[in-house]
Amino acid sequence: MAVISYIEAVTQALKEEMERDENVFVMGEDVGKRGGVFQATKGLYDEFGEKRVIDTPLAESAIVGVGIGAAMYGLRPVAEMQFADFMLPATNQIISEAAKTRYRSNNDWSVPLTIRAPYGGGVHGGLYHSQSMEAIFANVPGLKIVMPSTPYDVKGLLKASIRDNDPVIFFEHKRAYRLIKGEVPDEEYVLPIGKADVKRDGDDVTVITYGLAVHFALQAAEKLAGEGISTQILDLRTVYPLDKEAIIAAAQKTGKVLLVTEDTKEGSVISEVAAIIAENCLFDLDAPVKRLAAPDAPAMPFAAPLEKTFLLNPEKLEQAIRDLAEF
Amino acid sequence: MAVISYIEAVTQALKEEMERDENVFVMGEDVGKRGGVFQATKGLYDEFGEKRVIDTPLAESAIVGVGIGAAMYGLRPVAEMQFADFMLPATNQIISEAAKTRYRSNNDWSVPLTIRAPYGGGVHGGLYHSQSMEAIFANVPGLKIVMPSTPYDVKGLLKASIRDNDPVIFFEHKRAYRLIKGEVPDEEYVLPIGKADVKRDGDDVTVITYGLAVHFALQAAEKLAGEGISTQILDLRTVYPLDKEAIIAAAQKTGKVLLVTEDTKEGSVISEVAAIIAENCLFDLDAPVKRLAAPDAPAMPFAAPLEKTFLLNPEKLEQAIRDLAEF
Amino acid sequence: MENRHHALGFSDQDVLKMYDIMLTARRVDERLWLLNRAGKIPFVVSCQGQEAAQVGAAFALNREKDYVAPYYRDYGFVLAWGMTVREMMLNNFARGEDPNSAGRQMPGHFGYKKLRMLSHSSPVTTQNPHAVGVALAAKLKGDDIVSFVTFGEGSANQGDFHEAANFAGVHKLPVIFMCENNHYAISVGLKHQLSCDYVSDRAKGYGMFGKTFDGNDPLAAYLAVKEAADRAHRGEGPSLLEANCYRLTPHTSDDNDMTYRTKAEVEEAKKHDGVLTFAAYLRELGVLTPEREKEMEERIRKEIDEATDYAEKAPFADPMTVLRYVYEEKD
Amino acid sequence: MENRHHALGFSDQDVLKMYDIMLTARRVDERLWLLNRAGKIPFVVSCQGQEAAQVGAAFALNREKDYVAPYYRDYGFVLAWGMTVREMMLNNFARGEDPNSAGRQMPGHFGYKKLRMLSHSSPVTTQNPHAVGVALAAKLKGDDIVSFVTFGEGSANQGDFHEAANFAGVHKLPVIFMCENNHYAISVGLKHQLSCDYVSDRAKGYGMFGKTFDGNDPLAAYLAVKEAADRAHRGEGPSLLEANCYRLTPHTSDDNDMTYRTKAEVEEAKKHDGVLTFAAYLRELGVLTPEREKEMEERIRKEIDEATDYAEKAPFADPMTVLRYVYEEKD
Ligand SMILES: Cc1ncc(C[n+]2csc(CCOP(=O)(O)OP(=O)(O)O)c2C)c(N)n1
Ligand SMILES: Cc1ncc(C[n+]2csc(CCOP(=O)(O)OP(=O)(O)O)c2C)c(N)n1
Ligand SMILES: [Mg+2]
Ligand SMILES: [Mg+2]
Repeated sequence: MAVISYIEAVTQALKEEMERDENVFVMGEDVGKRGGVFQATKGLYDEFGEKRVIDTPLAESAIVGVGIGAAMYGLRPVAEMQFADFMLPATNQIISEAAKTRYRSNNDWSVPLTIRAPYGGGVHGGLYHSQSMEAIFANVPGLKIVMPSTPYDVKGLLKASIRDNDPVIFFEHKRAYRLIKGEVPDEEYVLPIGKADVKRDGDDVTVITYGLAVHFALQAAEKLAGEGISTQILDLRTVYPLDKEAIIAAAQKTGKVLLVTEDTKEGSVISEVAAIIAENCLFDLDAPVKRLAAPDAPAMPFAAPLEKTFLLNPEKLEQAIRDLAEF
Repeated sequence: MAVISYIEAVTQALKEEMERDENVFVMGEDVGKRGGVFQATKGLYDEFGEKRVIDTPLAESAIVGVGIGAAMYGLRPVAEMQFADFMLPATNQIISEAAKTRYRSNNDWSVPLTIRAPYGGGVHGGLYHSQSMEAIFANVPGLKIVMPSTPYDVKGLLKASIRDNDPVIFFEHKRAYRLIKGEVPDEEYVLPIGKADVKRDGDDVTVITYGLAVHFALQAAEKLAGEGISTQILDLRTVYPLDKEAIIAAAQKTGKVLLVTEDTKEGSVISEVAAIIAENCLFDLDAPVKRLAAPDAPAMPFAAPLEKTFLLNPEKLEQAIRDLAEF
Repeated sequence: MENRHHALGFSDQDVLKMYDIMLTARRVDERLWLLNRAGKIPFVVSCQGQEAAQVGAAFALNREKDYVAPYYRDYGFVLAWGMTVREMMLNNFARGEDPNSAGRQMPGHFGYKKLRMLSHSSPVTTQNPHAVGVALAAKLKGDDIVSFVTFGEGSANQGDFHEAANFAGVHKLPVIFMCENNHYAISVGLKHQLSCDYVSDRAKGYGMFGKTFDGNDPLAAYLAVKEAADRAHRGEGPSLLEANCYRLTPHTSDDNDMTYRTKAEVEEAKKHDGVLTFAAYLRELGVLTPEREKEMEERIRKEIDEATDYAEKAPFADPMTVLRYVYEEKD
Repeated sequence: MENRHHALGFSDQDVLKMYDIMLTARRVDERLWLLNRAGKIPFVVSCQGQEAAQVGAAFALNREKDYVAPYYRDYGFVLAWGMTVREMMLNNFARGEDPNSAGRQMPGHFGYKKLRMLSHSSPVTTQNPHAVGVALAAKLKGDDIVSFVTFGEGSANQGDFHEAANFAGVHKLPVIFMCENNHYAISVGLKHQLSCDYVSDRAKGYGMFGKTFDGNDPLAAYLAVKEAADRAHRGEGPSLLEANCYRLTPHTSDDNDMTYRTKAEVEEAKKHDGVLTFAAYLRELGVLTPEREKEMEERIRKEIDEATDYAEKAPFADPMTVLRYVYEEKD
């Protein structure tokens, strides 16, 4: 098993899928010669040429809309949104078109499109290069939203997304790109979309989260283990539609649940997790469900100390887990 | 007190605010001579002329974006989205711009813009003239989302929205336009944004909902009263940011809560209501929180029997309340 | 009168077929309004006034290979493209057998994979980038096809129009954008929609071929679309065409057009109605004889009667199907 | 050499002031890169290569009344508009005293109500409809002003560009759209962004006045913007102007431009750098003497030194302010 970074997992998945299936192609702003502003598509232009690694005009609605058309024709486009924050001009194409084409055509047409988008804070990106956008889309039947936390999950789930016959939004945490490294098998593998994953087993408190916060939770859990607090960590991986069974099982196991998101709190995807627990686990709970999230303010400021205040960190998780354990 | 329809309440509020403040103006598709496709702006063109009742090109992003500019100049635009379903091309202007201008300018600039949008099903509108769009926006700090159920609330809250110094999305239930009638005072009044309202008092089961479903709940409650089941009904009125205090109080009062939305279930605004209850009322509940919503499918079909299957109705609410009461 | 169709390489048989389809579209449309007024179908959206442009366009394309993304008024186009009158009636009655959406969508929201017809939705102009995507994909695969898309002049003011046109221009894709300018976007007339003289004035900004033609003349439509298609096949990229038409009916059965235009204006436009003027042309040349005309009208009426009857009796989809096809269903 | 500025009604003093601001913008920009490389500020976005167009444009507007929506490269413009070097440095150090956003936004995201400068965000082109809204509002109130907005040529491909331009055209609003065409949208060159020869080719599609000018020449910029402003005041509606410039630096401090263009290309462009060519013009005419030049450079350096010093020492906003100004705060 090789140890690679989160962004290398993205690049490898793209490369391998393009080698495997000539119908897969990549399009977006600066994905060509430049290899993407984060270098996620690095090397693809050289290997596959400008026909399959397409620099588009600066127009997100067209990137998604053209991707939809190409997907209806039978290809498997992977459209990059340069930053998740900038996918909003494409909202109509995503929600009205990509998500509804199969349904509205009574299964006649389908849209096997993958939309990749770097999201998340902690990179001095200011208000518009730091946001979590999943909640905007996590109420749209017909879409799948994948948000992996490790290189292993990135690679296996991006491949699954590309092979999926329905539109998938694949959010990549941009702070994790180079920060997070991990093992991936040498042989090819694909992971199932829609399945959460227990990243750590434990008996006292359950943390349910996704993305970079999974790593914060792992660090906090490690620390708390020394204090005798045993933490279970469920990584949602797919935030829409949610893996209800796994959520219910994880909540029931410890009876104390901390839900964590980097997004602002009200209306976030962990609200739905809380609702599922409230509907299904009332008599299994030993403490009220707790949510840890960003403040309900538009987005994190650019100035470093303000950004820091806005962001999650392992200490905030540690404290919240401890509080629950002591409840 | 006069009895007027839901849509008349819209028209009256617009007219009175335009008479009161010359900075208020109306813009949108077909709002002029045609008086709007639903006739919500009927008569305004004749009274205020084409300068203050502006037919725009067919371009929602411009309607909102131009509205933002006019609001920054100091006016109070009321922008109509012809159907809520068609506000998606304006998502970027709503979320990135209107909602964030005050915050990003550190309180230097503000956007006193009202966006009106008819939403909701039951009018044979098919997939794209029937949707509930609030969940897409109900996670965006800086926005307020108002969804009134009665002519009284419509009038008082639309006036409040127009006078508000921040952007407000004002969703009007299009099936309620002519179906729902109610009393409004002859004298001028304004209602507070952000406050839920108890529409019926009761001790056994609490229903928390908004929009047309409030009326379904009232009908169901009336019927169940005959069976000795006493139902409390909380009308959220503002679905973002939510009135947490009122929600907690309503849940605590009966210990049995039914949450109802016409929207599809996963990721809807009632998920956030469930989360608030899960965080705050664990020890007050006598039954798990229940949610009643549309199926997790893209939107309601056009064909009458399929539309009916998709929609809520008083009978579905009645059954759900009874089940909870008997829990 | 000059014989214009022979000059274009059309036989008399060809133009009779063209007229036949235009007339069928018109008669279907008229029937839909009757059915609506009789309470049998809840909604009508009309093609009246745009048939000539639609049918002429279809004749200029390869109906075995090309991909099309017609919009909700394109009854004439989809008929010429292979949709049957029965299928149209099933669509308007929203029955389970409707091949476009099984009654899920409103009438006129076409989509038929068998015919390489993309699925259309209600938010306007979203189909434009789709058509560009089809062309991009075909280019990538080396398939020599044309991708054809239509939309109204009001819709030409949506951002998606611009983004799609520019994308097609940059990649020199074989796309034909045909704007059916019927002078109204619901109640809003040209003056409040557009500030240019012609929608096709926008072609230059996308480095593409642009042309406005008489939308009441199917031969003008044919000529323009043929020129655009030839350019596309030669690798000369996309075209922006504009059919100058007029919407003869209210916007839909929910509209009252007398709140924003006059009867006199509509009456004047009716004088130029392509169905009438093309018939006059064919009569003048002796191509459309009274006997042929009678045969045609009777055959069409019979076809519409039967289709209506069939559709009215056909069942709705099972209500429980509302849960189906949200995602792919594996076996 | 011909004296072009007298012909335009400018005194020598005027053009020296113009040059002074261009040079200040350039020197500020250069300092920012040094500060970035020294690890003192995390991010730079540059105006280099666009100062001439920016400053020339500002001189053609009414700096007491007009409304402006400059984009992130407009250091030359905002300086000419009244923002101080100190304020710019506070902005780049993201300090609490920054009048643009108190450090909430990235540098170059301008906004200053006192100067009638709209608040700018990162998603490109959203400012275009805002500028149109300002013009609409002014027209409604009967205020005789011009609304001026800038954006890159890549951004001219966003839907918002189109929708805003058409809206302004239909309502004949006093808006000036000035595209600063610097030949790149990050790594993507003109050929992959646009299929027209000039961005101003799009003007016709919005029924507006269009003109492309030499973006390295502040007098050409002045002339074009003046013409557009005069038209706007006369009620002749909006204009689409295009400044033909070149981006002399990488896109931002996060970019490596050598992955997509050559040093030779950049060196060639530097020969046409407006700061150098305008200086040469002024020297040739004897307006810019060696003494004046020395005085200018020294004064500017001192001003930048002091501003840097001030900004570096200034505090960040209190971290708890992240919760403030989400909504209006009523006392
Ligand atoms: C994005 C969007 N906004 C609004 C509507 C409502 N609407 C339906 S048709 C129409 C007018 C369309 O005018 P045009 O494009 O000229 O086409 P026409 O109906 O005249 O053929 C409008 C405003 C819509 N369908 N989609
Ligand atoms: C909607 C949106 N998409 C993507 C980006 C990322 N981005 C920032 S600047 C830029 C290129 C802009 O090019 P251009 O408009 O030519 O302006 P320039 O930077 O060259 O002055 C891109 C793609 C963005 N800011 N907004
Ligand atoms: Mg039209
Ligand atoms: Mg550029």
